[in-house]
Amino acid sequence: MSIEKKEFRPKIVAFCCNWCSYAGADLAGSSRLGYPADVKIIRVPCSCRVNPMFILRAFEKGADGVIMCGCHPGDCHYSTGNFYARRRMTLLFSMLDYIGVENGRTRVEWVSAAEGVKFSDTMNSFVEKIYSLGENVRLGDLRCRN
Amino acid sequence: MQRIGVFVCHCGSNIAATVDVSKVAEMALMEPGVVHAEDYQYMCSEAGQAKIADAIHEKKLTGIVVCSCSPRMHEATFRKAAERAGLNPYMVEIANIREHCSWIHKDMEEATKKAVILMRAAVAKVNLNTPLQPGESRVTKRALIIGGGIAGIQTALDIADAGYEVDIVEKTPSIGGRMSQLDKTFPTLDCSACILTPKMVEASAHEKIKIYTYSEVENVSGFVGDFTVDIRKKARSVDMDKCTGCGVCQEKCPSKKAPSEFNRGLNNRSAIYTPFAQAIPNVPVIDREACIKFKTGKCGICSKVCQAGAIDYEQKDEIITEKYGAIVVATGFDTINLDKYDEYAYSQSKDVITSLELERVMNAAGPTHGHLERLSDGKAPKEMVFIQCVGSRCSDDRGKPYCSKICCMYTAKHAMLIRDKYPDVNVTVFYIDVRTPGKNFDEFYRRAVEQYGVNYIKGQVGKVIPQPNGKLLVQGSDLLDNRQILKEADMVVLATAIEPNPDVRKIATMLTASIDTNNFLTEAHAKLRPVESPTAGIFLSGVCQGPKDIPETVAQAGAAAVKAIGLLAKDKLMTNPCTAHSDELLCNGCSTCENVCPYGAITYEDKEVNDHGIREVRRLAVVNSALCQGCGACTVACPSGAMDLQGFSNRQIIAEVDAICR
Amino acid sequence: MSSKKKQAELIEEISGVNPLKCMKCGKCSASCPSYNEMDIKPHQFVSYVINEDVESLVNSESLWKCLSCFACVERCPRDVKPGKLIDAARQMVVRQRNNTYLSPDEVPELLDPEIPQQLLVSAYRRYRR
Amino acid sequence: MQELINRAKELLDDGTVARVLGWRAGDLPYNPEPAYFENAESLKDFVYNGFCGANLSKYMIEASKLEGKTLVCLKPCDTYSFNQLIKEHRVDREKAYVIGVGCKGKLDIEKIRAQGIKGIESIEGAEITDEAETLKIQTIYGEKTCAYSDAMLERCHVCKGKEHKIYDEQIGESKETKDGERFDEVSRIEAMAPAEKFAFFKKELSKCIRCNACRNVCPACSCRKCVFDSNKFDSSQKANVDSFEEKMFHIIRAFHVAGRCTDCGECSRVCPQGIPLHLFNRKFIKDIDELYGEYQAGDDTDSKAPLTNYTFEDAEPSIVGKRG
Amino acid sequence: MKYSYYPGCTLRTKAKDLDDYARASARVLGFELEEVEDWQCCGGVYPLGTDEIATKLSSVRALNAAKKKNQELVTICSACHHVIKRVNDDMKNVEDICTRANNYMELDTPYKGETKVLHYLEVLRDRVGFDELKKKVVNPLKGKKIGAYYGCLLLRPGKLLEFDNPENPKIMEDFIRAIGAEPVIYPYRNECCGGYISLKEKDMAKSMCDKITESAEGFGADMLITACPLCMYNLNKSSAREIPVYYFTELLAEALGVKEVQA
Repeated sequence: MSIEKKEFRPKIVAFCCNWCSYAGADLAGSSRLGYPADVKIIRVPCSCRVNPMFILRAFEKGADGVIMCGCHPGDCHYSTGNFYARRRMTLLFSMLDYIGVENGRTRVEWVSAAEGVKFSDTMNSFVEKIYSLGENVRLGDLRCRN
Repeated sequence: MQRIGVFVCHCGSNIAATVDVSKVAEMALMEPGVVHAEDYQYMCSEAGQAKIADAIHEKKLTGIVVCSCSPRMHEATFRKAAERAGLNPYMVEIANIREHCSWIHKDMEEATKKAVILMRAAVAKVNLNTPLQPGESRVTKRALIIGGGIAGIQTALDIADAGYEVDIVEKTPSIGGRMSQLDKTFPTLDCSACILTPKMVEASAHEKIKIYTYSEVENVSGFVGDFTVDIRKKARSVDMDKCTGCGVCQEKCPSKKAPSEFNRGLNNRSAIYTPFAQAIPNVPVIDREACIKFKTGKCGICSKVCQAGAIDYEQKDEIITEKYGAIVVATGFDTINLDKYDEYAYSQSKDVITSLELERVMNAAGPTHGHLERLSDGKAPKEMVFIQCVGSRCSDDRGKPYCSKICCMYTAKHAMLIRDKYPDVNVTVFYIDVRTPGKNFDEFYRRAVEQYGVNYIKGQVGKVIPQPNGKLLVQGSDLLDNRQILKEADMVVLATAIEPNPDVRKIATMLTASIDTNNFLTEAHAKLRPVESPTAGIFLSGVCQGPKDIPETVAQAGAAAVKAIGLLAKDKLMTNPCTAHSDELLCNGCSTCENVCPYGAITYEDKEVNDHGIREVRRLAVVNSALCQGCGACTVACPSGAMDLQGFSNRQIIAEVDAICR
Repeated sequence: MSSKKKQAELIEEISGVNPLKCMKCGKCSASCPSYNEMDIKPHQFVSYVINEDVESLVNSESLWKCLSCFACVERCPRDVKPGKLIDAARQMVVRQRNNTYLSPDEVPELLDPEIPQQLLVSAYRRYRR
Repeated sequence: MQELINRAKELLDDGTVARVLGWRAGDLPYNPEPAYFENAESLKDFVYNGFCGANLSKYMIEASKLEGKTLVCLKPCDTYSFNQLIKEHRVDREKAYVIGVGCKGKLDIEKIRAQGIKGIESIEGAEITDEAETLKIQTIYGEKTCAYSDAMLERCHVCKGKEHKIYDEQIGESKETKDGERFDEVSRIEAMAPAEKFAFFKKELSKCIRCNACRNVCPACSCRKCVFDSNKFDSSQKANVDSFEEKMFHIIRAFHVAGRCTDCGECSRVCPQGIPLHLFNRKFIKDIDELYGEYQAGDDTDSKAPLTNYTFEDAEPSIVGKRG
Repeated sequence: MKYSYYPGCTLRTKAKDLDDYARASARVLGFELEEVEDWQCCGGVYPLGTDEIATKLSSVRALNAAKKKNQELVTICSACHHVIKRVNDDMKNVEDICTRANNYMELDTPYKGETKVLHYLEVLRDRVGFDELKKKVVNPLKGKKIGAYYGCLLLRPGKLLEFDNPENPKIMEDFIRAIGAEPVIYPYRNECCGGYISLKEKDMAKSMCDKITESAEGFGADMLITACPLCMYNLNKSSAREIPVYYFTELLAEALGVKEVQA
């Protein structure tokens, strides 16, 4: 039996703030609230540590979706980090949308340490979205030279 | 090149049941830099830690990856183990293959694949780790307690008894909190005041405790061990030192129309007042909104009658700045606003009251002097209906999604006390579930039913219908008998949901303590660190962390005190070495990073640099690592990439990204 | 998928109600003005859907006694909206079986000179396809 | 121009400035280039005309390190960049003597060529003092004409205004050249379907030869060492032509200057491949204006930049998907 | 001020009074009701299934007509108000319904819930203002004790209609005060009269109406006012009690001194 077409399994990178959503993911885990294995989490001290370069890098290396999770606005462990992150990501996502990259591939969600359910729901819906979008062709393809 | 050892934990079957741990170890050996890999049942056990130590010695490891549970669980354990074996603790990284993998995936192959990727990411990161040295910071040996209720008082007493100074900041004119408003307490029916007032007195007399009443925390800066706090002492208009607490001013005050906060607005108080007779300090305050002198300039009777000359209309708010090593939040709760529950006729009928109001009605010092009577006409009720879960367990935006936890018990208490004191009064309780976990709690509830004949009906009330004759028609359902009930009552008591004190969000923001969607402060770990905030140096006491009754509050207050004492007992603290650092050769001196730093940790200096032979003086960013908390905001703001974060460097994170997307 | 299950899912879809959110507090039944006329009580609707017994639900008298007054919807603390389930069940009856609770023949005898148009219009919409 | 030269001579002579930063005539009538003039005599090569599009602010970074003051000629739009550089502590205000020079729109030789005018020998009407609406161009094929505004750079059609934001003195009149809307082009792209947008940018970006002209000319790209040249981000293969930056260079560059870019348009002007690079920067400016309130980088030297600022009520990133 | 106006089927026929008084009063109060051209009946019941589209289209047409004129859409009948406001909410917030409805309608520009729907009472409260109304009253209805009967359709679902507090409304009471009478607050004023079932379940309707009128009389009301022709019919027909029931617009016209002009 030969496999003609490989099943699409997306690569999804999730940047999670150590103080909220990373703990939220832990809570989702200990509560056994599943979400697809396609999601891989990278721990950062704060959403404001997430450089747009990291997100572009992930796409360039073949990620099909990138999600960033931080503390709810006003609840940042460092007071203001997520406010800066919010502006940075808004502008970055808008730019990606502008150059024709599907907006659904990027997302920001605020998930607190207590929101294991929200974490799992968020990941499930994000993964579902990425499946519906299929493989990320455009971002990986956006280069100067063909 | 690093020499990395990878250790894969089975966590019994927690990991091993869904992740092929030996496969993960096997794959690890194929990663660059990895010279050793093994799996073991419990890596966190002594034997497991010994394996790590042995490997460090035998294989001359320079870096460690432990594939195990969340770093929030055992990162510290493994770092200490590595340190004991002579490795810099910051050369250890954790791949979270339990919470983020084995526990949420069912398919072994899939989970194993993911575990391998997580391991790779950790290895890629460790390849770029560098040894880090934590700095030291001092500890101010004084604690601040925000909130002077039973939680705050107990925590303060416990810390003070251990020999440390404690300040209590209380917003209202007296300490005592909600507990001072209660009449009796379950499940023993002690008089609340009788057990609380001795503690209040003890706190006020304690030489290590300073109490700021009628005061609020205005600003908090600094960090664990070294917080600087501004406290606003609101103008009391009464000199604390001169006042003898004789009470004449309150008697003579002609303005007696202000609703009494202490009696939940059921009766009025004078404009100059102490909230209740046993108030501590026993010094009144002038409510400037209600005071005739402040409103019209005329009056001044209190000043005239005060023998001690303590009245001071000119008094102003005062800001006090103090240093603290630890802060305990004990801000307590209030009942929710019932504006959105008009079907219960709370705003339409005076005879529909909340349970906390009933406490005041039952209390000898309350508006009815302890007589159970209707507030509309003063008549003794014959039929009382209690409605449970008013605003609790609501997933809509009218109420709270959680169980308020205390209502089932205090309703049983109320029902029992009423039946005991007024045997001719019928008591009916509409409930959804009766929840009585706790020592002697269910027995207590059963006594209400069996011994006192309280009528419990399973089913919620749909509407309370005031009748022209002044009675209240309660329309409820009896789910067990499958019938709709129309019951005529004289009084209806609503077991109103409790919520954290609305001010707590502001306080949490000042403290950078995390708070959940219901405004309860989040604990560092739901099970293992229940009285600590994830923010170091902040501790939680009482209902600010979640609904609880008095015994639980007191227990938690003691626990919070012990945690605070543990911190105050240290002379020095190790600081987090994961701080920002600027590369002098790349820094433009543009000040962008300075603008986003929440700690003022970045300053600029003119420094001479040697840039590949060019010597020149440049304006450069300098990070004060004692102030830097390591958020990383500056690293992204920096256009040139000069600013980087130790432990979470650009290259480390990119290496993780690459490993995941490989 | 069994047809029973399909029916239950259909009713969830038409109504947009998730019956699993119900905590069985009975506030709907406590609020219902038609309670005494109903054979299946408002708080029981969710159980019928959960137990996939849509058959009993669509045959129940309650469908025609519900006033669509939304008292249960307004007061439900769990956002379950039992009234919408009844509406959905009624829809299933009028849609699937072309079964009508109101036939044109019986209308004349029900009429009186003051009846507002909207009553007839709404009765038709509620009771007939 | 002569007034400018005379004044420069004066200032050099009385020692107020040690050098003059301006433009020198090039080998062709339309390619003057930025240059330092150390003495009165050398000013004979000084030129200021419609082809002096180059923004001299960035040169002041190096000039700030030199001994003595530098006289710098800044057009109204250049002063925004200069202000921004002051704000970022990249230039020393004390080391600059700013002459705000008049501008009546700068010319784009490509636009002239696009009209079929080749073999250019000389151009008349490009002088800054000249009120002529028409350029007279002598070519090897004879005299050709071209309306001044038809030969203007795109950026001049959406000119930010003829006011100098910072100067020590002003010489020459400026003229309003704005006859278009700054964000029209961006809006047009925003309205495209995703595939269309993608095709558009892919086509444009595929022309890039990574010559770095855009980066070199950009006054906001003033980093001592560009992240693309350091090893701070890339953990591997620098030499790989296919590497990260290759693909993302222009997006990252635009992001790095977001909130700092004054929209001077130099990037597009200098691109040898004619890539409309300003469309990236202007998209960020449009978003910033719409989401966080109007902001013009370089308008002043002390306001908070949009990316180092926030409000509690800021839009959520999901707004991008919502507004479609 | 001009509003688009959706009278609805009953106001064109059986409840002509409600309509006439409303228009006459509007003129006095300085606003104009422009009837939506070719309006179609709203159906009287909000389409129950979430998957129903066709039955929502008549509302969408009226809403779109108002949008084109850039006017707010005013309704008087409680049922029309309920149906149109809820359909409008669907068009605004339920993507699926919006897309499908627009597919049916084939409009030049899709309708996305842009129109604001106002009940006549809301116009009085939010646009005219009860204080302003009070000033225009020439025959204050002094001494009249009036019970407001809201019923169910005006108020619920409260979150969606955003008309008033569904459990303790006050807009009609404020209205009663504005026209110089005394409002009587009684607990059954937001309970359903059973209007929808009054065709077939006469006994049920009677028992419900009796509860309402008994309660209102018990608290001292001399009369009831309503905004709903169905409630009006039902309370008159089904209740054993004699308490008179009026459209609120009739009392409004009376207070403004334009009742006789109409009649």
